[in-house]
Amino acid sequence: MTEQIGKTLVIGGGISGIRASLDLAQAGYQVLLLEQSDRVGGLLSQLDTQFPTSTCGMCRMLPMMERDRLDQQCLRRGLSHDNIEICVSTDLISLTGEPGNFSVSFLSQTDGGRDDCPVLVVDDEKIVRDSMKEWLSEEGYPVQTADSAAQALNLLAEGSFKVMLTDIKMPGMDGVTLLTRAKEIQPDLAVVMMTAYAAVDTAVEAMKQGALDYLVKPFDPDAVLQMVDRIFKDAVAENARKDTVDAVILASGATFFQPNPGINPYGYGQIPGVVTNLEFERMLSHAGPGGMDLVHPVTGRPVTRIAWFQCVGSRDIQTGTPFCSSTCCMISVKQSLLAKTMYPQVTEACVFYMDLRTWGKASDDYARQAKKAGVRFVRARVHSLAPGLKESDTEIPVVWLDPSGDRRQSLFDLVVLAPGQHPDAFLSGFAKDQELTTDDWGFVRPEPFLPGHTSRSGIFVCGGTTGPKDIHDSVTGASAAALSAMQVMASAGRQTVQNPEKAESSGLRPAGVSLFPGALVIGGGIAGMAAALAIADQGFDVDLVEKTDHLGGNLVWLQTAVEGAGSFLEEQTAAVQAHDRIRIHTRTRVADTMGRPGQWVTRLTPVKDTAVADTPETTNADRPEPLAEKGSPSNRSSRGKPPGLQVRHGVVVLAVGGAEAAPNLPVPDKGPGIYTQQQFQQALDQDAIDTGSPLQVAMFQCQGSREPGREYCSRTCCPRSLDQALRLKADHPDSRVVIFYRDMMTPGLSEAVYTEARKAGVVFVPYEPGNTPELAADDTGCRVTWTDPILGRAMEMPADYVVLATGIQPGLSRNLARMFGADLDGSGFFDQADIKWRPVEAIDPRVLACGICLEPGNLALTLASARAAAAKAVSLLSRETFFPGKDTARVRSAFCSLCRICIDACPFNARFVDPETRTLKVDPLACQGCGICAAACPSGAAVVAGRSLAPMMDTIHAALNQP
Amino acid sequence: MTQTVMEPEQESPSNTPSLNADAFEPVAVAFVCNWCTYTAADLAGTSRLTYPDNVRLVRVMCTGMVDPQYVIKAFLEGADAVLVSGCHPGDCHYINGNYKARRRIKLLKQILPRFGIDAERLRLTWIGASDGIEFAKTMTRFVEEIKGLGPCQARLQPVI
Amino acid sequence: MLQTDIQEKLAARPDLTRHLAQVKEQMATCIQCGTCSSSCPNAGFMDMTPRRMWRAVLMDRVDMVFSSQTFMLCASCYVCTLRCPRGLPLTGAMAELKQVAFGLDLPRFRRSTLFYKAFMDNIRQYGRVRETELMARYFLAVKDPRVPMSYTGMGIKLMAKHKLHPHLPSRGPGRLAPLFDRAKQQEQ
Amino acid sequence: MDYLYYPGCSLEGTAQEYDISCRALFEALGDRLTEIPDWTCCGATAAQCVDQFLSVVLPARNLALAEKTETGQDVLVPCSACYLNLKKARQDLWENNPLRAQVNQVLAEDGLAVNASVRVRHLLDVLTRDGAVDRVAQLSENRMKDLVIAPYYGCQCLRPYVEFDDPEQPRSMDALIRATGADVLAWDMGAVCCGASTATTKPQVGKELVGRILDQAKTAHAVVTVCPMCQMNLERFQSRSVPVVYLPQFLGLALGMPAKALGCDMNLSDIKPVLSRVVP
Repeated sequence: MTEQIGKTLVIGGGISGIRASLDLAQAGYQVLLLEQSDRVGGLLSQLDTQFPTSTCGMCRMLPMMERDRLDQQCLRRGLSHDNIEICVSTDLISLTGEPGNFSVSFLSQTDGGRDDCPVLVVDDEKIVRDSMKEWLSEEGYPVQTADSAAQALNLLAEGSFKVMLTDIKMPGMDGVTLLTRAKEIQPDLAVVMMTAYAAVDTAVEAMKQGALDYLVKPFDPDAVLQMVDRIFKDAVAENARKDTVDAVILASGATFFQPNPGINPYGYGQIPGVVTNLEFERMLSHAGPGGMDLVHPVTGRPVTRIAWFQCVGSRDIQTGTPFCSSTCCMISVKQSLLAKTMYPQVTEACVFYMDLRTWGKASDDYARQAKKAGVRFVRARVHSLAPGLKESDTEIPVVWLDPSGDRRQSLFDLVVLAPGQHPDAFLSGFAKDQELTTDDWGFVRPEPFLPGHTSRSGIFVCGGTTGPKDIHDSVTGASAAALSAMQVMASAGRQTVQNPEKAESSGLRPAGVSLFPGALVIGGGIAGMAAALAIADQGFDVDLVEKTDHLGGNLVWLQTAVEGAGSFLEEQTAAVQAHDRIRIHTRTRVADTMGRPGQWVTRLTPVKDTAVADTPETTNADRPEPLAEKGSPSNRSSRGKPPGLQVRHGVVVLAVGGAEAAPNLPVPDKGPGIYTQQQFQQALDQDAIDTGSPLQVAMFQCQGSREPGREYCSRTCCPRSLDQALRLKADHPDSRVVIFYRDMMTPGLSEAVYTEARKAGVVFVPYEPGNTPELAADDTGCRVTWTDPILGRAMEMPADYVVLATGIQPGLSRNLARMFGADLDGSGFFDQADIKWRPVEAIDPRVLACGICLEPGNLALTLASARAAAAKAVSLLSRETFFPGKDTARVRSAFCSLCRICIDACPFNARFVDPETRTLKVDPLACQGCGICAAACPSGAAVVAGRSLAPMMDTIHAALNQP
Repeated sequence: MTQTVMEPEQESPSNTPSLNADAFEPVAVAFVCNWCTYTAADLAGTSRLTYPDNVRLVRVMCTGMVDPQYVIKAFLEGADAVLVSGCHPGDCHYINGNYKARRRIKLLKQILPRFGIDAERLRLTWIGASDGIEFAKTMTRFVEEIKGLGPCQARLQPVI
Repeated sequence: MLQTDIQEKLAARPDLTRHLAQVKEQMATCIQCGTCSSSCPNAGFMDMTPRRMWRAVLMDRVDMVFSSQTFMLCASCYVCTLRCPRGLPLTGAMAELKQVAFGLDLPRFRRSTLFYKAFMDNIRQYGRVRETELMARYFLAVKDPRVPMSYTGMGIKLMAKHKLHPHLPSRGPGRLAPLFDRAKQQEQ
Repeated sequence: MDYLYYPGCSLEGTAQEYDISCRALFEALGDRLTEIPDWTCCGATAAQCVDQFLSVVLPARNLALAEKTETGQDVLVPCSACYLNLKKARQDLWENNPLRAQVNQVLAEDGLAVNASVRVRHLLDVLTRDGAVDRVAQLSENRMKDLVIAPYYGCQCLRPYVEFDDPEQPRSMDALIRATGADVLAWDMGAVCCGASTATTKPQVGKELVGRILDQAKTAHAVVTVCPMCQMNLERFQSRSVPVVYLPQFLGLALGMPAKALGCDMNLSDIKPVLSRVVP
């Protein structure tokens, strides 16, 4: 069976499921995508816009190569790809097996749901009949009851049942006799005996006579349901479709917290005008209720004052949610910004929050935009809501406490709750059935250092199944999971669909093109190594370039700080070094590159001075360096044969990493006991902490971050500070550790560490920019003075150690990025094609990036982006030949005047002047067939099949002359 | 109300444009981008929203591919107005095609009066994929406004 | 009350210091969100909000804690406990602060201390509360004629409704004394 | 059903009419209340402010007495403060074995032992969940149809132990009140604190809190309570004249019992407007 095409089951058709499916499909594997609801798109089909673009952009997920295999349409209209079989409204029935050989059975909800599984309950006791009927009906089973065996036989004669639950001891005919008689009428009837006594003997006897099982009274409703569900599943399993797959990706997502059952302090469902953020999203949408207008859901009057409440079913022990849901802050920032900018009628947009979690690369700046637009952010938790005064029914009074302790009140028309993400019933059931390790809250716990891997080999996870996730992390994680599935399929010897069997009807189609079969990975940190290994493991050559003399990057200093990271680093380094497909080039830099994208010839030159090599390359960013003329091959550095080694590669992965930013403190920057976070980590690791008198440590978060100059949150510093604080508290219990913070950025499950630190006695002091605690340092040591916002008192502490969390500075130079047609974003990170939908790619999908030159993140995120980038690389490299889309642009050279207007017009850098023929050419893999070149070309030389002048003119003519 | 979307590949039916003197029913061409406005039009259709059928939709992959010649052609073929509608700024599937369209339409609006065509007869809008309602409203409003402008004389002029 | 006075008194009582440390530990995961304070029906009467008081406990500002009446004004309505997103036992901790405060025998809490002491003596003596006797002993102890006066109207009303019985059958002196003594023993 | 009955000290003193009406109501409903023999004070608010351990021992003694009856009956407590003390002790002793052992060493002094097996239930819990609603409906003949009633729950029967009702927006009394033919006032003060024992030492607190509550009750004919402390505060700090009656008094009247048998002459507030509206 070596010729078998690899196939992966993807469970869940949300964003993660779609991303993973597309990656696999693009790599040439087959995908079976199961989705319980009636459409793919998941939550995102309800969100019109995302931050930080305030637009949609979901279609950018679609593959850019071999576009003929899929429908070129908005994902809201549906998804279709030759290699993906999509089954919506479908339930997973069973899944068994091992990597390379999983058996899956699944059933369309239209082919017999529970309503096709009628149940007959036979008992002489009314209360038993009634309660069983109630429990089972609630779950969707049609239930009939009989109070005697005789009546049961009548009912059985009239209609067919799938299940009969019968009491054993009944007046008249007993249950065992009924069993025999019923089986005569309907041999395939599943019969379960019920007995008031633990009369196991009788029940076992009954089982010999054909009963399936028995239940002992009094019943636990769950036990009854489980029993009937089992029978139902076995019964429908016969109708179910069966398939065999090599790997499984679980992308079933999470569910939103429901604010109304149980304690409902915000009166959701009771107070008019209290809505969830998802409902508000529909109100904002022109396609939602109210259409173009933002109106109150009950009164229909225009809404002018809106409040957002954060942490509803998040960070709340009372709702069993000790974790943060990661995404709700940004959803509210987006909604408030949109409401304020789209509707001038909105005079008050106010977000009530505890910590505004604008973690990551683009969020904080987006929140500042919202502030500028007039959104009010109030650090307060509103405890509850009561309906408005009777006279003005729809005004909701919101009461909160400002930091000084004053009670404030405002009236709002609308209160938008931001409910958290919780594991759903499907996830719990699946995890239990498949014996996946879960965390305390029911999310699947990924294996350390293997993002997306579960405790079961061959079953991978992505998206909300491993904890609350935003789109960006979900999409990255989905690609990483796709890589894992590809690895399983490759090691099972599976093939990919190579040549589309479609006959070439039009001779216009360009011939197939191939990439150079190899990858260049720049940067030998953990991101680069992980990407290199993953690509090489799939059988492709990798050149790994590292400017220093060793591999490991930042993980070298971090290895003792992250449990298990030391041996992980060692293993990875050894694996990279031993891999026969990886060529390691240490003390090497990338000098320049030639050739076209996908057929790069890149020159590597040795780094002479290690001291220079250790400084980040960012310093080059501002230095002008002659750039290759756009559209022509890169310049050669000198005449004759250039020095260095030339490598040919079809993809490039930028993994140059970054470093801790230098502190910029208004006080003496080198005072006694002032450390950066990294320096302090090293001191901790070397046990170099002075343990004289009770230790006093002050940690400053956001030093130079989240403010002009470095507008992003580095996402790693808060968790690192917590880790260091906990370690100090563990090693020196009498120490005093104070963390000065703006917003503790502990999204998702890392919230638990924050709680742990508070428990351990770490003191947290919030401050606002402009009101930073003062640090004074002299020879005797440091003193920190501040005003505690809650106590309202001036406070002071001597500090033996002051630790500055300065954040991450990316180490990517603009020159290097531009060498491959990519660029830097406003903060100096790799400029992603789309931060949400194409997070590890440049606009040219052959240029990839991962690790902290892509975006700030911890080890797990770095590994996820590395594996995501590797997935993209592998899926490109595994195609021997690409057959460009039939809509690829062509050049009628006879008309072309080489004016190059089209080169500038093409958004994908697909057009260039071939230096040898001096003619204009199109890179068929980059071209997306948009037709912009054709519109731009003044001489009619640029043509796109079906989108050129003549057919368009015909179309216009036809449009105006239709009947 | 059903709308025929013209695909470039489609066979062209020949018929005369309706020009009725007493009850002026304008004819317009809307170049809609495949990713956003076309989806919105589709959504409007499936949501059973009504809008006047005076507007003939021509689906293009991107508003950035709308050659000025298409617009002129439409006017010459008898369109009383032309609408170009694409993705919201920042949302273009082809990154910046809609910005290119914006620049082009601005220029065209300056040129059109020289052809005797009121610049008001050329419009550019952004209608996102989920904006079915906005699509229908825009179309309705658009047609109303053309009615106010009266028939376009461009076609009647023999030479340009 | 000066900070040093409270601190001195506390230093002399390691048991109360320990008790206070336990309260602090219970409160450790407080995130100062203010839910307790905006929920509290009595917050308006307090000299500092419960949030500020808990912050003072966490920051070891015993001076602020015990120069405040805040915890004395807790009516044990449990709304804060119900709503606290950290699930902290706030109402219970309020009571514990009262215990520490009474233990410290601070002059500012003298009236409440005397009232509760009279109450406990009453139970110790009779097993059940004898309201008339309780009030009499309390008034005697506070030695302030204005206090009994403020309750006179109430007393007359109750008397009129035959609710005050100056001669309830006594259940014998020292009804629960052995239990109290044994409990005291057990605690030490 | 039969219950063990813990009246608590208030019901022997200032809240005698609560005790009288409770006993009378249950008799009329056909339930039997057996007073726990030799019960003593639960510690009230005082014990927990003075001595943590004693605040467990005092209620534990009463639980031990209840268990000693070996009836297996639930303990019915009309006073919310006593209810909470007993309930809390029961929960703590149930969960904390070392504490139970310690407490038992003390109780041995009285020849008692507690194992925390007995269920402690508030009067309102018993009335709403043990079928009283149907019986009241059968017996009341809509006698209260001319009344609008504001149900006032107070705090400690609802919080912190969420047993039988929503602790923020309680509704359990609604069905009982409607069963008498009366209308329920829609208000949001039913679970708002009256100041409880704080009002004893800080009267200005009680005055303001009660004022807020009664202001919202102005359209009702009476406020119905289930706690002697609430009743005392609501009656004592009245600025306007609002009749305040105990729930068992109200239900007793609905069943046609004579006012005197329900202690209706003992209320501090003027409840004649209620009595006069009962359909004879």
